[in-house]
Amino acid sequence: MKRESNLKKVLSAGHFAVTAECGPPKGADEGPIKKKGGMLKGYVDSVNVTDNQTGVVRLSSLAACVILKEEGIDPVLQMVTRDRNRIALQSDILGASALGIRNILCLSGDHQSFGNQKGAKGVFDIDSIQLIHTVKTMRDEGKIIGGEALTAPPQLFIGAAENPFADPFSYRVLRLGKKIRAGAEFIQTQCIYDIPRFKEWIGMVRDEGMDQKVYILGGITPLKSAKMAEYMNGHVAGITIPEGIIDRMKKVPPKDQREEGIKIAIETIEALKEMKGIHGVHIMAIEWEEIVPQIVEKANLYPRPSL
Amino acid sequence: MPKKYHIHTSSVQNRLPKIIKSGVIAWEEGCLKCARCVKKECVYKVYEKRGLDGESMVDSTDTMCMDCFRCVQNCPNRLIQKGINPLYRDMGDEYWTPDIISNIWFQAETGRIPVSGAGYGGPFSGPGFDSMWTDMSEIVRPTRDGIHGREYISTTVDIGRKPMYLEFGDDGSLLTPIPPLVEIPLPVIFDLLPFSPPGDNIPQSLIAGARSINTYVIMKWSYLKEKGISPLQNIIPFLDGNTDDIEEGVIKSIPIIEIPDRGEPVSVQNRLNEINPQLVVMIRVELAPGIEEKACDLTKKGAHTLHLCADEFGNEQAEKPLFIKDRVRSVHGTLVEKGIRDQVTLLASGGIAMAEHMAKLIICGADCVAVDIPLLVAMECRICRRCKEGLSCPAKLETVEPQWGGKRITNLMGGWHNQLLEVLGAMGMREVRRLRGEMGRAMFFEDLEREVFSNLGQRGQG
Amino acid sequence: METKEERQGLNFYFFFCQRIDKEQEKNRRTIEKSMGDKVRLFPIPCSGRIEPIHILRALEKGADKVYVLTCREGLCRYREGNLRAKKRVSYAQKLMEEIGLEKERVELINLKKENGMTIDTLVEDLVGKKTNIGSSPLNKPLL
Amino acid sequence: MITAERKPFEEIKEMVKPYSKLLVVGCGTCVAECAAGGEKEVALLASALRMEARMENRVVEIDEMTLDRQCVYEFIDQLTETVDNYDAILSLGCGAGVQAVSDVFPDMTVLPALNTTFLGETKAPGVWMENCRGCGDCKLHIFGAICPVARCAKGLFNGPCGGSKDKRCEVHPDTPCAWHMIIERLEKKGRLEQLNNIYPPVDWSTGQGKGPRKIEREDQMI
Amino acid sequence: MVCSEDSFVFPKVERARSRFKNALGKFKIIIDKRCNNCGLCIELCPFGVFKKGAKRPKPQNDHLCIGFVCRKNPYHCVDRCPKGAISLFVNPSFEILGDRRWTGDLLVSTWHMAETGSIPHQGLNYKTGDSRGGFDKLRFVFPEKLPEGTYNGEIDTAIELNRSNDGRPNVRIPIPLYLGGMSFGSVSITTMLSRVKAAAALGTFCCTGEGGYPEELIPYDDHVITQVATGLFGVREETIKRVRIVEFKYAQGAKPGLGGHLLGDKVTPRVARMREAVVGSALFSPFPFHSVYSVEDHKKHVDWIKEINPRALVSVKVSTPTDVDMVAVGSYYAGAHIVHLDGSYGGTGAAPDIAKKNIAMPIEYAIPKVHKFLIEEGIRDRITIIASGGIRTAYDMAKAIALGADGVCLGTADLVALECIRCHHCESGRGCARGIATTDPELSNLVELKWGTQRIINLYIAWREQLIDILRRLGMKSVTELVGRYDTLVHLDYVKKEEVRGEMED
Repeated sequence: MKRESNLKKVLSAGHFAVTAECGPPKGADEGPIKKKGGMLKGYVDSVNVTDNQTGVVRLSSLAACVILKEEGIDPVLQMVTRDRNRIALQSDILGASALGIRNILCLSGDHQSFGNQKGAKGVFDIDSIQLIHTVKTMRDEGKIIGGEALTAPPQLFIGAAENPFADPFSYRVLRLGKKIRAGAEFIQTQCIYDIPRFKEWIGMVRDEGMDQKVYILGGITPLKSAKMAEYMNGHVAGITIPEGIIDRMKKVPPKDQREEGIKIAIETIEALKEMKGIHGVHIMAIEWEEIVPQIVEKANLYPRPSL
Repeated sequence: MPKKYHIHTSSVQNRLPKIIKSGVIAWEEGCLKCARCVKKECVYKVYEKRGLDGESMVDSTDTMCMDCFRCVQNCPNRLIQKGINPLYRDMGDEYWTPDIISNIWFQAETGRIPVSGAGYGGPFSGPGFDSMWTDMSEIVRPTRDGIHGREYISTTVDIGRKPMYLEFGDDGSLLTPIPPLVEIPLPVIFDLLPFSPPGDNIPQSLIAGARSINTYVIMKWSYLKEKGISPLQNIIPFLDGNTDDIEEGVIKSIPIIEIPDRGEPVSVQNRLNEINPQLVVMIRVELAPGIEEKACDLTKKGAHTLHLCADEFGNEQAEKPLFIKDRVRSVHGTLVEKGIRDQVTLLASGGIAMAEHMAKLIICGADCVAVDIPLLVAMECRICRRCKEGLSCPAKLETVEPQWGGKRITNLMGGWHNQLLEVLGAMGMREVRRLRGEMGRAMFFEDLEREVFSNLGQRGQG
Repeated sequence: METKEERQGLNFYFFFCQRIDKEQEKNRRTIEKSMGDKVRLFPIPCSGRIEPIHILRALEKGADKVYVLTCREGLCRYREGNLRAKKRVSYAQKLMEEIGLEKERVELINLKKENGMTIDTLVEDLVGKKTNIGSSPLNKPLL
Repeated sequence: MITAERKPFEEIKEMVKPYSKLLVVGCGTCVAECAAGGEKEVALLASALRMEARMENRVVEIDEMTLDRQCVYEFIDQLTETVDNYDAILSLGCGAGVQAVSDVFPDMTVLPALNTTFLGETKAPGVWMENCRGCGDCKLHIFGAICPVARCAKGLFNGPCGGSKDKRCEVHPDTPCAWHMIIERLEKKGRLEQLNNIYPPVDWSTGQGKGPRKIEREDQMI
Repeated sequence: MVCSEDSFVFPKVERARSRFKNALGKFKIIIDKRCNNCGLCIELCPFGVFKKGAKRPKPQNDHLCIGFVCRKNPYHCVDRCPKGAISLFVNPSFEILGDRRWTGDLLVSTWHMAETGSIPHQGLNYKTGDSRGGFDKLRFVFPEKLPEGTYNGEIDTAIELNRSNDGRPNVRIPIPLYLGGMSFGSVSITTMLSRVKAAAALGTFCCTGEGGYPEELIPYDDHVITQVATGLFGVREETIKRVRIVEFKYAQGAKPGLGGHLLGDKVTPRVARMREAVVGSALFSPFPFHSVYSVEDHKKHVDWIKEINPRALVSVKVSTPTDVDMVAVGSYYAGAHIVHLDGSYGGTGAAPDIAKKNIAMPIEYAIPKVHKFLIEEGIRDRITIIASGGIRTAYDMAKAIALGADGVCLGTADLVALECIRCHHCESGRGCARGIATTDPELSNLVELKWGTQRIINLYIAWREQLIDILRRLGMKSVTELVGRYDTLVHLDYVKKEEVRGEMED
């Protein structure tokens, strides 16, 4: 059974891609995934499944991807290096490919101390860039770490995450280059609220010609409330929300804040569409997946191309 | 070869941690515990032996540091400093200075004379005994050879009345009655203590010390009687009560006794001598202005020995008291003038703290001295005089073992003996008897100052 | 709350910087006369010389309450001796709590006034102060 | 230097309860510097244990001793003469010290009073910081002498992770981000390109995971 | 003759910092963690107190700090530190330093002079101690205005040691001081060599003390005084022949009338060889000379030396008994060139405390007694008086000369230059903890020869500067003019400040 990644097809065809994120349940229950898949189907090009995000134990990403695939959705398997050593990681990569999963997003993962298993031993046998390179070597050269040959290589469209807002700012682009060189083909960025800073970053990316080498999907997280904005700004690693956005949310009465959040998201998408070097958006509506279709529609990204 | 008088000394451990001049203040915070830590390099191993005495809460760094400052100067983080040890600073008083106390401690512990390097560090001169210097001679008959021969220098003195001349009968028989005389090998006897914690251990220690060096200790008869102390070997009973309190048997058994200066002391003396003609009687006289007259009077009346007492600080009883050395000098001078000095023995006491005080007082005219407080200090007394106020003794003197105390006193006297020999040796003298009243062999501050400094600033002097 | 008499039944240990009272040797006597062995006074070259072990030893030896008296902050001859004393006292308190002794059994008094106070009045004031602590469990007879 | 912290008193108390004659043994080397197991800490712990026992109506005999080093036989040997007088030894050495003492006296009960924590540097008085994991394959020359293994929460070799904020680690906001420091330092030296290479997966076999490591030097043996 | 008098050039001062990490001074500086290492303090301080540090500057030379008076200066670091991180306070350990004779101030200022060769600037009293008598109560009175026609040229500090016109060589030393005897065995060879080398560099002399003439000294023969003392340890014909001055030691101020005693522990193989004795057995120098019971015997000794070494001058070192004046006259008639009076408050080696304090008179009394008596005898011009025993400062030296000495002899001051702290425990434990008066090799390695030499040179160069200043203010052109000038001195007990005409030195 040979199937290509839908996301790859959309991107390589030059379309402005739309992906969304989906968190698996904290239980052995396929229902919620199917439900979320159902909501997103048709509105996005692929759905990205988190791997025990923030170190909280959830249904495995690989299993959830298989369920989504059965629902006819092109899943993106997130894989973090926090929980498994290189043996388990490589084995899961092979398994995912065999199960027909065609996209992988390589991450190091949130530190275990943020989750509900604080006493867990962080594995971090290899890091995210090493993982990207491992997947690429397995796929393109048919070799695992150490050079042993595979009987059949995995087929995967390789993604990586990037935070344009993190410190040290000047190094971010260099690190992106490293990820590209390691084998990343698409990049999901951290949620974008600070458009000027993002522009600055993409400008640097363009200067390095990196936008020619990799597909970049801008991260979008619609804000539900001013409170959420404040919390994210203060407590979520790697996220900064400019004062202006927080103020804008605060000025709106609480019952209308969701609406305002959606508005901001759409405005952001509009801005991204105009930016050279941006190839799509990745919508991370945390536990608010039902809103994704509305955003996609309002941003005039519906319907999705069918290739 | 004459028999040597030798005080056998040996090191006698302190019971309590020593109290020294300064303590160490070493912060631990920031200490690097470096491999070549200045604390490990300490020549005196102060830090290696560090400990806290749970009883007195005295840190051993305050008992062993010798002030070399190497740790202060080499600690890379400058964490070590020095501070005055309050226990040291607060010892004694203006007269009985901490320096004197620790000097006595040293002698009592080791039996050696205090020796130090790097010259003298004290004041140019001072009141009291510090305003005179003893003499020496560049060229003298050898008084000693090495360290042993000097013990042939005699430190023996006699207590008692001496006849001015002897009369012989035609048949060559001695007509002059020979008055009683007691010989002591060191010109020191132990006096009544001005203060002391209660109990019998301290008196027992004094007795042990006196016996060991073959001198005498003066003790109140009332005490001796109450405790039934017997025999009275090396003890001089002081008749603090009535003369009748003492039994004839006792009077007959002892060589020497002291009586207070009350009423007609010489007649008391005579009464006692009726019972025991061989008994030396000392009359305890308080020093005061005009005492010269009394001394002459008593001597003329036939007193054997006058014990001239000053207070704890060497002062006589007066509004503007004269210091002991000056009053004794004057008493001696008056007796010499009257031509009766040699008839009587002068014993002086009060404020004698160091060996040099003994020598200087003898130069000023005493035949012999009596010590008191240094004997307590030998047993680790700090001269806080808390016992006087009924407070507990910080040195727990009441618990000393008499045997230990006796040895400490012996050590101290051994040190004094040796120092007396040093002084006599420097002058080329072979007998302490000859030092008595030798004021020409002393230099007095007032004389020298006047002679040398009073005419500075004037032209044409040189 | 116990009476003054009961308070005076307690054993007090005082460690104090010698700079507080230059006449400590003289002044302490008044209080020692009235309290006898119930109060024990230990002058130290600088309050920064106090170590947690001093405090523990004092408690082991039978102190019901240990006071550490330091000069006013900013007046330490060694500049930070009293600050260090403060930290050491609180470290000792931590240890005491671990053992199960009330940390109130040791108290640091940082004198507010200039130096030159008399130790007897200081001690008297502190002994007279109301406390909740009774006799130290370490002083109870072994069962 | 090896750092350690004293175990909670409660734990020590329970540990030593069965023994009535105890020798508390400190170590004058690493754990003395980090104020966990030197002479002073030995005295404090011994005093505390005595008092605690007294409060529970027990009488224990506790002696104190501090060795120059507790992980070397020659120093441990100082205990040989007296060790039989005790029911147990409470060691204030690091894990290595505790085991070394126990190896020398296999019949003696040796109890650990410290939690050995890490290899580190004395940052300031009272502050010790881990900066080495003893991985057995030092790569500090690549990373501007800042170890990503020990000092990055995720041990990234191709960092930074993107979670740091104000140069601080996302995991411990009071800890500087090691990767931030690496980049800054190399940038200052104009050697940032050193990081361009993708650092391949590390060979951890030089580190833990293969049982106790051992160094043998023929030339040093007698 | 090594020092050709007229062309003598004084050695250069070279900085010789304390050999310890933390030099001791009156003040202490701490930089706390507020410091941002801006380095302003390093730039500001003209005394070089601060040194660059990785985290923050190090106040490593806070012994050079001038203390609180600096507040008025524009470069006051404490006030100008932008972070307020610098604190200045009195060195708390300072109160433990020193004693009544050598106060903390005197020790620290002597160290300062030995380090820098210049007069201390830290507000230290470098002139007098706290003994409340003698030199410490004597003050110079300077004319308020120098008389007209005052000499304006180079002031001469040299003195002649042979004034007898007996045909023996003239020995001129460019400063009126030489260094007294400290025997090999009582001090380390490094200490001994430092002193001898410094003496050579300064064109003056250093005495061997009684303990032999180590061969390391041979290159400096022309600057060595060899000592003949009662034990005759290490005295040989060849050592007498080597030198320009031979000293007979009858007594020493610190232990007048007492013999010497070298503890068995200090009699190492080298010491034993030098003294022709047995290793480990205590050595006694008797008192007195067992061959001298009269002035005639004494003369025989002097003649004996003169016979063996026809070019040598003879010095007679005596202590200060009541009849010190007679002793001096006797020495002159016995043929001595120099009478060396050693007062009771000096001394470097170990001595019984009773002797140091009580036996014989302080040098302040002895000098004028001898000076006057020799004048009365009409022989003052034919003998040189050297005074020692408690001379601690350049001012003491000048006062001794004004009281009647020609020059002075020093010991303790040199040791203090080598950072002796006067703990007085020369004999305790392994010997001098600071490595000066010890034969323990580990301890004596604490002193380096080059450093030691320079420190002593620096100290006496600074003294000479002070002496020149005193002479200039008195309107004198040579130190020889100061001898016996009682009119330049007053004693605080006998003078009312308001009656003083001229300027009394503080």
